[in-house]
Parts: sequence; structure tokens; C-alpha cells
Amino acid sequence: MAESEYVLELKGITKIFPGVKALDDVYFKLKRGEIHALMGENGAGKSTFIKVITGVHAPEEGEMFLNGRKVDFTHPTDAQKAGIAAIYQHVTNYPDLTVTENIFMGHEKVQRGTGRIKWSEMHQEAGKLLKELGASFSPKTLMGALSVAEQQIVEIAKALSVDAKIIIMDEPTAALTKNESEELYRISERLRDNGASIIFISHRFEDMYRLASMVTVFRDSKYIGTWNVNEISNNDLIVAMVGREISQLFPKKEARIGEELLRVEGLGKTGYFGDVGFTLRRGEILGLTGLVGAGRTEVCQTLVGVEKFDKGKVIYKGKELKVRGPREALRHGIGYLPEDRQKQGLVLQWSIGRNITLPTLEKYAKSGAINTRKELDIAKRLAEKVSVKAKSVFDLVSSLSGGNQQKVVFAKLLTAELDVLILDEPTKGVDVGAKSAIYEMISDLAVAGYGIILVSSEMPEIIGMCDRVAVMREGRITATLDRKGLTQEAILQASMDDSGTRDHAARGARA
Amino acid sequence: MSAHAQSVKQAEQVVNGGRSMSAFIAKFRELGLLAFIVILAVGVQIRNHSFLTWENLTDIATNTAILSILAVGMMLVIITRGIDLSIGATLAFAGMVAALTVKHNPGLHPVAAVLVGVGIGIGCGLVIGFLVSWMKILPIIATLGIMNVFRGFTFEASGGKWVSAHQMPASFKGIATGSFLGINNLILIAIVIYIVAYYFVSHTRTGRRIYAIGSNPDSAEVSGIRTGRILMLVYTIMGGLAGLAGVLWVSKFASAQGDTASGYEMSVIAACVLGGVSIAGGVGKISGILLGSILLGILNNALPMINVSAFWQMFIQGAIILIAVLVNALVKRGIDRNNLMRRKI
Amino acid sequence: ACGSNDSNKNGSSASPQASNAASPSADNGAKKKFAIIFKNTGNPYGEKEMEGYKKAVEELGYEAILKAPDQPTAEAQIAMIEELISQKVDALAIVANDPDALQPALEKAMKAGIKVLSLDSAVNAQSRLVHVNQADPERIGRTLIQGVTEMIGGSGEIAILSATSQATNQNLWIEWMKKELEDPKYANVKLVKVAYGDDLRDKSVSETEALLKSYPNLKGIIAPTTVGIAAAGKVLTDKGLKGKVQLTGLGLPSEMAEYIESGVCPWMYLWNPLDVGYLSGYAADALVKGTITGKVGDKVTAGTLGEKEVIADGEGTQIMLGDPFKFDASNIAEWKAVY
Amino acid sequence: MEQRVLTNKKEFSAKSFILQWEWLLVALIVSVFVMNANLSEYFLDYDNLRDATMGFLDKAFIVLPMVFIIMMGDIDISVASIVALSSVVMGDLYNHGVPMPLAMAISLAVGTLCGWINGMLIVRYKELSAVIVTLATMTIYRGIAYILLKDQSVGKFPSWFKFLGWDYVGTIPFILIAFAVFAIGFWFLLHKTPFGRRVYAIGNNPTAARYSGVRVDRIKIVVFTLAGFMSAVTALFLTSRMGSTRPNIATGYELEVITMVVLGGISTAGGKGRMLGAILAVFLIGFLRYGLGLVNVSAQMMLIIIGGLLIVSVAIPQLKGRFAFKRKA
Ligand SMILES: Nc1ncnc2c1ncn2[C@@H]1O[C@H](COP(=O)(O)OP(=O)(O)OP(=O)(O)O)[C@@H](O)[C@H]1O
Ligand SMILES: Nc1ncnc2c1ncn2[C@@H]1O[C@H](COP(=O)(O)OP(=O)(O)OP(=O)(O)O)[C@@H](O)[C@H]1O
Ligand SMILES: [Mg+2]
Ligand SMILES: [Mg+2]
Repeated sequence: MAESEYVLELKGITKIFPGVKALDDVYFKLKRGEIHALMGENGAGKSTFIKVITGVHAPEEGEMFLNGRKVDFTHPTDAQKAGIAAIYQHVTNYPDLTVTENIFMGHEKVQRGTGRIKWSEMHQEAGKLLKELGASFSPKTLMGALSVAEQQIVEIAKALSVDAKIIIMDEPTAALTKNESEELYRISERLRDNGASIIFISHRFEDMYRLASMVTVFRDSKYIGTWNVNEISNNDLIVAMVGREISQLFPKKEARIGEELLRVEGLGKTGYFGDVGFTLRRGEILGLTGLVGAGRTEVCQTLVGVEKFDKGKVIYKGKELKVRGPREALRHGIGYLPEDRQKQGLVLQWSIGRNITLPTLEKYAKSGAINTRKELDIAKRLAEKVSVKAKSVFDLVSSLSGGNQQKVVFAKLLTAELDVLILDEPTKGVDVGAKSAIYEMISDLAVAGYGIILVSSEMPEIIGMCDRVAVMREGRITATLDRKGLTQEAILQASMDDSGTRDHAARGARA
Repeated sequence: MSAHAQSVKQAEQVVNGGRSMSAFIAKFRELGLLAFIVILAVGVQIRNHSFLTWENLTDIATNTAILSILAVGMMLVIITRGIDLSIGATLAFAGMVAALTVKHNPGLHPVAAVLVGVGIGIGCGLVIGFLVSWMKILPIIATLGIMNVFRGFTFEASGGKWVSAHQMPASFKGIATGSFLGINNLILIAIVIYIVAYYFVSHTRTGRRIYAIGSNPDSAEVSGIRTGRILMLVYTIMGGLAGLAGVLWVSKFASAQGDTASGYEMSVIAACVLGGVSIAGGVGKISGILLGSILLGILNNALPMINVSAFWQMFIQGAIILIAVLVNALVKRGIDRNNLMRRKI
Repeated sequence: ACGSNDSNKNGSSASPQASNAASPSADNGAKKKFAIIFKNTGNPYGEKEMEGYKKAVEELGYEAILKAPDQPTAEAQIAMIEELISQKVDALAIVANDPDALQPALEKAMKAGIKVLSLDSAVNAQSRLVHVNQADPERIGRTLIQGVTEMIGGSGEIAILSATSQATNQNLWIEWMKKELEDPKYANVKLVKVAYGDDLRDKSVSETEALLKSYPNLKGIIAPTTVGIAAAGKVLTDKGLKGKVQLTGLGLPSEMAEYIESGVCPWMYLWNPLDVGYLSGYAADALVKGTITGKVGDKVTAGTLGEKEVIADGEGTQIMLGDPFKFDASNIAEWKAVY
Repeated sequence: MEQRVLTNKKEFSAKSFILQWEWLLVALIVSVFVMNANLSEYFLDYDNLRDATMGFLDKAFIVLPMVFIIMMGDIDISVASIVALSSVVMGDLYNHGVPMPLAMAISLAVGTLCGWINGMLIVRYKELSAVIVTLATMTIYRGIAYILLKDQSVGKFPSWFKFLGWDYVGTIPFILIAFAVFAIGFWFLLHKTPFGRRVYAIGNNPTAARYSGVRVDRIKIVVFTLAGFMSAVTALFLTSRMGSTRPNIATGYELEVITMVVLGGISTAGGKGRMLGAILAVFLIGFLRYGLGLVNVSAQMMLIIIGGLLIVSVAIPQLKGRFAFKRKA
């Protein structure tokens, strides 16, 4: 075979998870010294694709070529040996080990012969890497003690430490501020200039425009196309990603905004957020946005009592409310749709019906025993109402696609009589069809008089759905914007600008 | 704006203090255990003046040596989020086979006897490692079942008989009673094992990976650590150490019985827990388990010496374990709280 | 005492004439079943006791069933008693892990027509027809005190290292030791402590060490338990205290041979477990045949051991094997091979 | 939006009906019966079988709540110590002149309290895990029993007390009836009530359960308290069977109980298994031991057989899973 101009080439990759086809006949080509953006909606299969490249997942079908030679990675170490390094989207670290160890895990520096780890050398090099990335914490710090953004920096340092020829970054900027992102751009460019190739996944268009020369788009697990960044218009790219014009996705209906349901004042939790305040009214959709790790989830969780706050107060329907747990919150009429539906939202090994009825079991209990007939009737009614695609209510939730799983989580909330719905990233990892169904549902619920808090990282979603938007950054609300005059720029400005609170120079002096 | 700047500064001071504070508290755990041991020792010394004598300290060290050797293996197992309930049985089995071997071959070199025991132990460990890493059986269940099986083997091997002192050659008994440079062999063996273990867990890749798979098995998976092999290794080390302990035990007490060390696994686990090894995995220090073993050793030695009624001894040991783990938990919370305070919002 | 023991030994080692007696009732169907339950398995002392029982039972031409649980608990023995009731055994001899806890089970056995006797470690009087006593507890207690007093030259501190604090036999013997000490001739002998090694090697060792350190003037240790005395012998040997601290008690010759030969333990006592079992076998037979009912004055002809009489024992009755036998340097070599 | 129709009528699936763990246990029990009947002429005898159940049912009371505990992914190794403490308290009180019924009630209360303390500690100190907490309380509870009774054993209970462990109602042992009543109660609790459903939810996914409004901590406390209570019930029956008590009774029961639960198909990884399985396992192990005891198999052989049975039984589903996995990949 002739010497290939591509360092990496994948053909016809298909990867199936139980119930989900995460990749369906996907193609990809990467040139030497290129920064290649990989884009696509949530759940399009990007992260899965990365894991196929790095040998974490074995694809059911397809071939992979490295410098024109066919390779077959059966284990992550194979990929590492071949010079591929990855920064995974979900921070994959060892909280009980030091930063140095996290950086060098898998490729520790050892003395030849004795196999002794060269700690001082590793600490030194880790320190150097961190300094280059503008971080200030000591490499001897325990990983678990760092914030999400700091952990993300360590992940980047990890990829840099191996001197890789192919570097894959899965949403590395998601938790970073403007300055930190800028630092990352510079480093990426330097690496590219030194001959490395980079695959860069991001939902932020500006990342792509700033860095990449090529862009590949996946949609619904399928390969859509590859373009030169200069050759494709922003609109075409969106159509490629979403599959249709974005406007028709958001069926926002006008709801009558009623009385105030919820007022939060000066809410704070040490180490997570502080001085958070907002109000929510009947029929209103309040957006809560910001970078990953900004503290939105934490705020929502304290509202339903999963976590405890230590400052401030919550006024619900005119009275101060302190709930001790989700059950009490449900009793009072506050429901929470958690961020991670597989870990927090569903009992995966259970059927659809059982999942739906879990929050309100006592409703179907007669003299102690569960009345199965009644339970199944309600499960059926609600599963149909949210139009779950399945044959029967006995189908296991684990066999459903992401979107349908999310619908089941919605159905769970509908069993209780609620006034406030807190939806944490309700469309994360959901296919387009299900997405619009979920948006329609949210709209209908608002019309029906619910007060809704919609947490989302997706700009179009926030802009398309919300009546008001609160933007969080590093645990504080930095702006509350009205529907009128709501622009992407305004939100980005509020969520990414890091003048003020974060000050690396000052911290560096200390460390 | 200036108010803001000031608050930033204040926050920084808190952060600054917080960081050194948390480092201090993290150290405090071992120091606290040490302090507790010292206070206990002084208290006992006041009641009985022969406590802090060279001879008694040597006795404590000799009697704790076997426990502390087992604690090393158990620590590794617990760090990987496992547990091994079968070590008492493995110890007995290996000890019995070694004793039977020397009984029938009195001329055998003691090192060969040790190797026999260690070999049996490694075999037992491999079986458990296979069940845990290949069959994916939960360690607590696998070792619970295996414990019965090995105990049965021990009885079967001996045919219900004991191997007693006069059936063991002096050279074999000398393994535990002999000394080198004036230090008892058991203590020496324990010291060597601790040095090797320290080097292993903090200066070799494999050692660190044991911590990694306990700290976050999912990350270990994506970063290419061969979890199965490491689990296999850990249980094999545990088995090997239990085998060694079996030979030492039999040599020390000059007697091999079917029910040797029955229930001893609980003491070993207690030593680890006292030493700050976290059942949740990923956490555990050699210095910690050394102190944990010593604390248990001192309790075993001191309670009889200060005439604590035999009927109170069990309660006191349990209470000390409970208090130690509760204090440990509270200290850990303190550290976490400090880490949170350190974060800026 | 010593004389009778000689004959015991002969009788228990191998007696061709006795085993011939086994042949007449060889027909399997009607073969009577005699069971024995020991405290726990893997205990050589117990193996010998069961062996002696089996020998007697087979001499008589019956089938012997030997059982022992893996842990020395009363619960496990209760289960075994139930199994034996189901098997409709004719006689059941038990070495009890608890004197009282077996009562309901043994009463049920007796109600089912099984002749129940205990040996070595007794059950209470209501749970048995007769007890076969290896040696008079009073004699054991007093002899041990006399022995240690002789060893330490008539004065000094002594301590006792027992098994568990719950052990019936040991507690009884210790009571008698204390009674013996009340005699004014022991005015200079002081019992400083009763320690419990729980019959665990490691615990017995640390308890012995604690004794030595807490009582630096300690002159003698009595360990009326086989694990304890061996552990103490080991500690005294390792610490080079031979001659300084004397050791005696009840031990297995095979386990103690080493220390008796070296002089760490000048002498100790025990009985022949083979004989205890053997006598029990004959006693069981007599109960089954109805030649005795277990009341005072009954007489058992116990094969090579000759005739033994049933005597009173508190509320119940017992058959006494004899006095404890003394093992010292002169005879230990011969015995260590036997048990 | 298209309207979908889901059925909520359960279809009978012969395959999933046959592939139930409980059938395996039933098959094992049948083979144990066949084997034992061949080995010993005394096995297939109504009186014998009936009385055999009296011998192994005492600890079976703890199996019932232990199913809940293991189902939730926890473990309680202090149960045997709770049995000892409850029993000793009862014996001690009675011997100090407290009327027997009151002593029994107090004993039940003590057991319940011990369980509650376990639950509270486990819930308050989540970082410790149930193993460690119950490891410590195991030593403490038995330690207290030793402090109370020292080297004595107490007994001489009123004669009617023997009824619990030894007597019959008609021809059925009282302990069997009591066990049946409790077993039905716990079966109902686990399979028919919201409480049981929530226990399953916790076992499968404690986080999701919590978010769905299940009060995980409270349920854990209740379950551990139930374990304490049932340990005390065991104490009553065991004490009755022994006619006396002392601090070292019931040693090793915790491991036997856990063995039965695991053999019953309750997954220690949480959330799987049924009460029926555990109950079948009680009888499987009970009759296996009894049958082997009838042919006087040695104790060491018994250990090997039971240990091997446990390993094999947990290995079987793993093998099946691996096989299925292999076929897919
Ligand atoms: N281990 C797994 N088991 C089952 N399903 C999985 C697994 N990993 C991913 N999936 C599913 O595969 C699909 C693709 O997920 P993937 O994480 O690759 O998407 P993505 O494009 O990276 O999305 P995002 O932008 O949200 O990161 C999703 O439906 C997801 O739920
Ligand atoms: N695993 C973690 N380790 C350390 N800190 C964490 C971790 N997870 C969250 N945090 C911290 O908690 C705070 C809030 O995180 P949270 O997940 O609530 O944010 P979020 O805005 O909801 O982000 P996301 O979009 O990821 O849900 C952040 O300050 C972050 O630093
Ligand atoms: Mg992704
Ligand atoms: Mg979030």
C-alpha cells in the first residue's frame, strides 16, 4: 500500500450498545499537522467514536488505518503505544492520587532496570506542564481536591505529557473560561506546528473557527460529511448537524405567566455556589445556563433537598421552605429531572412501568399492598402520554434509546401533582426526534401552569425556549436576561468572562 | 470594585490557610494514631512498669509480626475495593502442609519449608484471584466460600491430627525463634516485607496502579490499565503472604492444627481499618497499617498486663475500633470541608 | 494409679483376644449402633477418645458412629444429636461443649429410647444416665497444686493459664485448686492470677507473656488445658526460663514431649483418652443391655479395664476411670507416640 | 405527535419462567432428597424431616431481613453477636427475677436497638460502609454479652419456654410455623408493598432511588433495625433449643446466614433475587447438612461441600453472562 497522506483513517465503523446504535457506518480521515473539528449534536456518537479510536470500545464493524497500515486496537494501551492520546469528555481521573500521578498514569517515568518510579522528575515535569497551561496548583495536590476546571487542565496536561502524534480532545473547553480556553488554543497550535494532529470536539462554533481547518459532522450516529472550515457556511453546518432549520425545533407556545411560585434569596453552599437569587412564576420557563461545572446542578439539587445549602433561603408559594430530601420536595410540588438519566433518573434494569411509578408508589397501595392493576394502568397512560416508543410497559428501560429513556424520566415526574419542574439538561444525549418531542412537552407543561427551571448548556435551546435566563459562572449568577434582547453573545459574555474572580497569577504566587 | 477586590483577597487568605490546614489534617491521621498509641503506652506503663521494657516491646513486636505481614496483603486487597475473608484458612492450610512436609522430611532446609508454605499460599491466592478477576464474583462472596473449602482441606490434609513440637525439627522451629543481629526473625521478616511493600506501592508502576484501579475503576479501564491482571496479582500476593504467615505461625507456636488462626481475618481487617485503609478503595498507607497493627498488638499485650478483666477485653477492643474509624471519618470530612472552602466561588 | 495405667495402655494399644469378640454379631441388619460426639474435629485428643470408644464398641460387635462438628459449639452438637436420634442409634456418648445447652436435645434422645452418657466434659445430671469421668476433678485440682508446690520448693507466686472463661472442666478444676490452696501448708504459695488463653495459640502465648511480665516473681504456672500448657511451654523455652518458672498442668504427651524432655515442664498429668473412650463404650453397652441403669452401686465390666463402679457425682452419677497419670522424663518418650 | 399504544398485560414467557433461579434451587433440593434417600434409610421419614427443620430453622429468621440488606448492597456481620447479646440479656434478667415474658420482650427490644444503632451508624457515616460498622459492633455487642454474664451460663428457664424450640402444634413444629409466618410477612413486605419495591430500587440504583423520592437512609435504618429484631427472635428460639445461654452462643451464624442468602440468588451487587430463593436455600442447606449428617459425613467434608456449592452457585450466572457476552461481541 502506498504511503498514506492520512495519519489516521477510519472506514465503516459501527458500534452497538445494548439498545443503541451509537455509531452507524462512520468515516473519518485525519491529515498530519491538522486540527480537525468533530461536531454533532448531543448523542451523535462523537465520544463513542473517540473511544473506538483509543481502543476502549471494540467496534462491531469497520476498519482503522494508522499511517496507511491497518490496525486493530483491542486495548487502550495499544492506542497509547501507537502515539494516540485522548482527553475524555467526562473527567476520568483518580481522586485519591496526586496530580502528577494522574498525568503520568499509564506511562510513568521509571528507571531502566530497577523499574523504580522517578518521582522527582515526574513532579518536575508535571509542574512544568501545568505552568505552561497557566495552572497554579502544585503537582502534588490530590486530584480530588481540584475543581472541575482545574481537573480539566490536568487532563490536558496528561495528553501533552505523552508526546503524542495524534491528540484527541473531547470538549476540552466546556469547563474553561475565556482565558483558559485561549491558553488551550495556543498550545494546540503549537502542537500542530510541531507535527501533531489534533481531533477537537466542541459544541462551540468559535472553538472550531478559531482552531480547525477541517470539520466532520455526525448526526444520529451517522456520518454526514467532511468540509473545509472555510468552505461551509455557519447555516449549512447547523443544518448538517441538526438535519433541519433550527427554528422549527422550538415550538414555544405562549403561556400565561401567573403568580410567583418560587423565590430564592442569597442561596449558598460552601465550595459550590454562593449568593444565588432568582424568582420563578407560574407558566414561566426560567433558563439556567453557564459552563460545565458552573454550579447549576448543585443549585437545583439543593432546591429539592438532595444537597443541603448553608446560606440563604428558599421561599415557596409565599412561605419559607426547607426540604430534607426529594420526597419532601415532591410532596410540596417540586419535581427534579436529574442531569444523568442513567445514573440518577432511572433504574435501568427495571421495566418502563416500574420506573414510572416509583416516585408515587403509595398512591397505588391498598392496605399495604401495591395494587398492580392500578399501577400498570397509570404507567400505561403516562408512557403513552409522553409517547415512549416501546411495545409494552414491561419492556426494560435499558433497551430504550436515550430519548425514550428521557421520556420515561419525564413520565415519572408527571405521576406526582407538581407546580415546579426543575429540568437539568433534559435533552442531553437525546436524538433530534425525541428532542422536539421533549420541547413540545416542556412548552405544554408551561401552558398547563407549571413553573419550569430549564438547565441547559445549549445556547439554541436556552434562547428558543426560555422566558428569562439566569447565567451562572463559578457558582454565582452573573446575569439575568429577559427574553427580549436575549442573544448568544450576551449569554456567552456572562458565562465566560473571567475578569475578576479567577486570578491565576495571584494563586501562582502562593503555590 | 475595590470592595470586590478586597473580598477576593480575603478569600485568598482563607484559601491559603485552608490548603496548609488540609495538608496538616491529612498528616494528622497518622499522627493522631501515633499519639493515641503513645498515650495508651504511657497509661499502661503507669499501671504496670514492665510494659515499656525492651523485652516486652520485643514480645509485642514478635507477636504482631504475623498480623502486620497479613495486613500488607489485606491492604492491597482492600485498596482494590475487595476483601479477603479466606486468609485464616489459607494460613492454616499452608502452615499445615509445611508442617507435614517437615514432619516427613526432618532434614529439609527451613527455607524450603517456607517456600512450600508460600507456594501453597500463592496457589490459594491464584484461585481467589481467578474467581474475582475472571469469574467476576464479588470478593466477599468468593472468599467466604473459599474459606470453607480451604479449611476443609486443612483438616483433610492432616487427617484430624496435629503436628506437634516434637515432630518438627529444631531448624524449622528456629525460623520463628531464631534471630539475626539480635533481632527476632519474625520481626526481621516483617521489616523486610514492609520495606519491600513500601517500595512496591510507592515506587513501582504496578504498585501505583493498584491504587488507581481502586480509586476509579472506570478511568483505569480507559487509561489502559489491565485491571484483571492487577486483581490477580493482588490476591496472589495476599495468598503468598498468608502462606508465609502460615509457616511462621506454625513455627512460632510449634504446632499445626486444623483450626489454626480461625477467625484471624477479622483482626487483620481491623488492623487495616484502624490504619486508615478505606473500604471504598484507593486509599491506604503502609505507615497506617503498621500503626494499626501495632495498636492491635499493644491492646492484645497490654490489656492482660494491666489486669483488665478477660470479660472486658472484647468490648474494649471493639469500642476502640469503632472510635478510631469514627474519628477517621470525621477527620476526612474535615479535610473535604477544607478542600471545599479552598474553592473559590 | 500408675499401675492401672500400665494395663490401660496394653488394653488400648491392641488386644487380639478382645477383637475376636466382635465376630459373633456380624449380621448387619440388627447390628446395634453406638455413637459418640466429640467437641470438635481435628483435635488429636478427641480422635483418641473416639478411637477408644470405637474399639470398645467393635469389640462388643456393634457399629460405632464417630462425629464431631467443625467448631466447638453446642449448637452444632445439638444438630448432631438430632441426626443420631433420626438414625435410631442405641447409645449416645457425648463430650459436651456446654453442660446445660444440650439438655433439651439429650432429653429428647433419652425419650426416644437412646441411652445417653457423657464422658470427659460432662453434661448436667438431667441430661445423662451416667458420666464417665476421666479423673476425679478434686484429685486433679489438688494434685496440680501439690505438684506445682513441689516444683517451686514450697513457696512463691503461681498463676493459672486456663482455656476459655466458659470451660466447665477447667473451671471445676480451678475451684478445687483454690480449695486445696486454703490449706495452711500453702501459706507461702500465692495464686496471683487466672488467665484465659481461650485455647488459641496466639492468645495463650500473649497471656503467658503478660503473666511473666506482670508478675516478675512468678515461680510456677499451672495450665490445665492442652493448648495452654503447650503454648506456655513454648514461651518458657523461647525465653530461656527453664528452671526459673515451673510449668505443670494437663497436656498431651505428644505435644508436651519436647518440654518435658527439656525440663521446662518437669512433669504433668493426664489420663489416657483411649481409656476414657474405651470405658465409655462398655458403659454404653451396659446401659443398652440394661445391666446397669446408671444408679449408684451399678457395676460395669469394661473389657481390659476390669470392673468399675458407678458412684455419686453431685446430683448425678459417674464412673471414674482413675487418677490422673503423671508424665515425666522417665515415661514421656514411650507415650508421645501413643497420643 | 403520533399516539402510541403500549400494552400493560403481561405475556407469559415460558422461557423466562423456566430460567428462574428458584427452579435451580428446587432442582437442587430434589436432588438432595434423592441422594439422601438413597444414602440413608432414615431420611425419607416424616418425623425425621420434620424434626430436622427444627434444627436449622433458628438462624433462618435472620435470613429474612438479611435478604433486604444484601439486596441493598450492604451486609451485616453483627447479627450473631446480636443473637448472643439478646439471649444473654434475657437469661440474665430472668435469673434476676424478671418474669420470663418481660425478659423476652426486653430481649427483643435489645436486639432491635442493636440493629437500629447499626443502621444509624451506617447512615450517618456513609464513608465507613456497613462492613466496617458491623465489624466493630459485632465485637462490641458480644463484648457486652461477656461483660454481663462473665463465665456463667444461665438457664433453668420456665418449662413452657422449651415450647418455642422443641414443641409441635399438632404435628408441625412450632418453629416451622413461626418461620412460615415471618417468611410470609417478609415475602409480602418485599414483593407486595411499596417498601419492598423501594428496597429493590435502592439495590439497583440508590442514586436514582433517592432522586425518585425514596428515603434511602430511612429505609436502611428500618431494614437494619429489622435485622436486629429478627436476630433477637432467633435468640429466643435458639435459647429455647439450648435451654440455657452463654455469651458465646451463635458464633459463626453470620456467615451461615450470608451463605444462605447468596445461595438463594440474592445478588450482593444489589437489586436482584427473591425471598423465595433465600427460603429455598435455607431448606437446601438445611436438608443437605442433615442428610450428610445422617450418613455421618465428616465436618471437614461438609465445609468443602457447602463452600463449593456457594462458589459454584455464584459462578453459574457469571458463566451464563460471559457466554452471552461472547456471543454478542
Ligand atoms: N457505554 C454505553 N452504553 C450504552 N450506551 C451508550 C454508551 N456510551 C454511549 N452510549 C450511547 O451512545 C450514543 C452516543 O453517545 P456519545 O457519548 O458518543 O455522544 P456524543 O456525540 O459524544 O454526545 P455529547 O455531545 O453529549 O457528548 C448515546 O445515545 C449514548 O446514550
Ligand atoms: N467531581 C468533582 N470534583 C470536584 N469538584 C466538582 C466535581 N463535580 C462538581 N464539582 C464542583 O461543583 C460545582 C458545581 O458543579 P455542577 O455539576 O453543579 O455544575 P453544573 O453547572 O451543573 O455543570 P454540569 O453542566 O457539568 O452539570 C463546581 O464548582 C465544580 O467545581
Ligand atoms: Mg460526547
Ligand atoms: Mg449540571
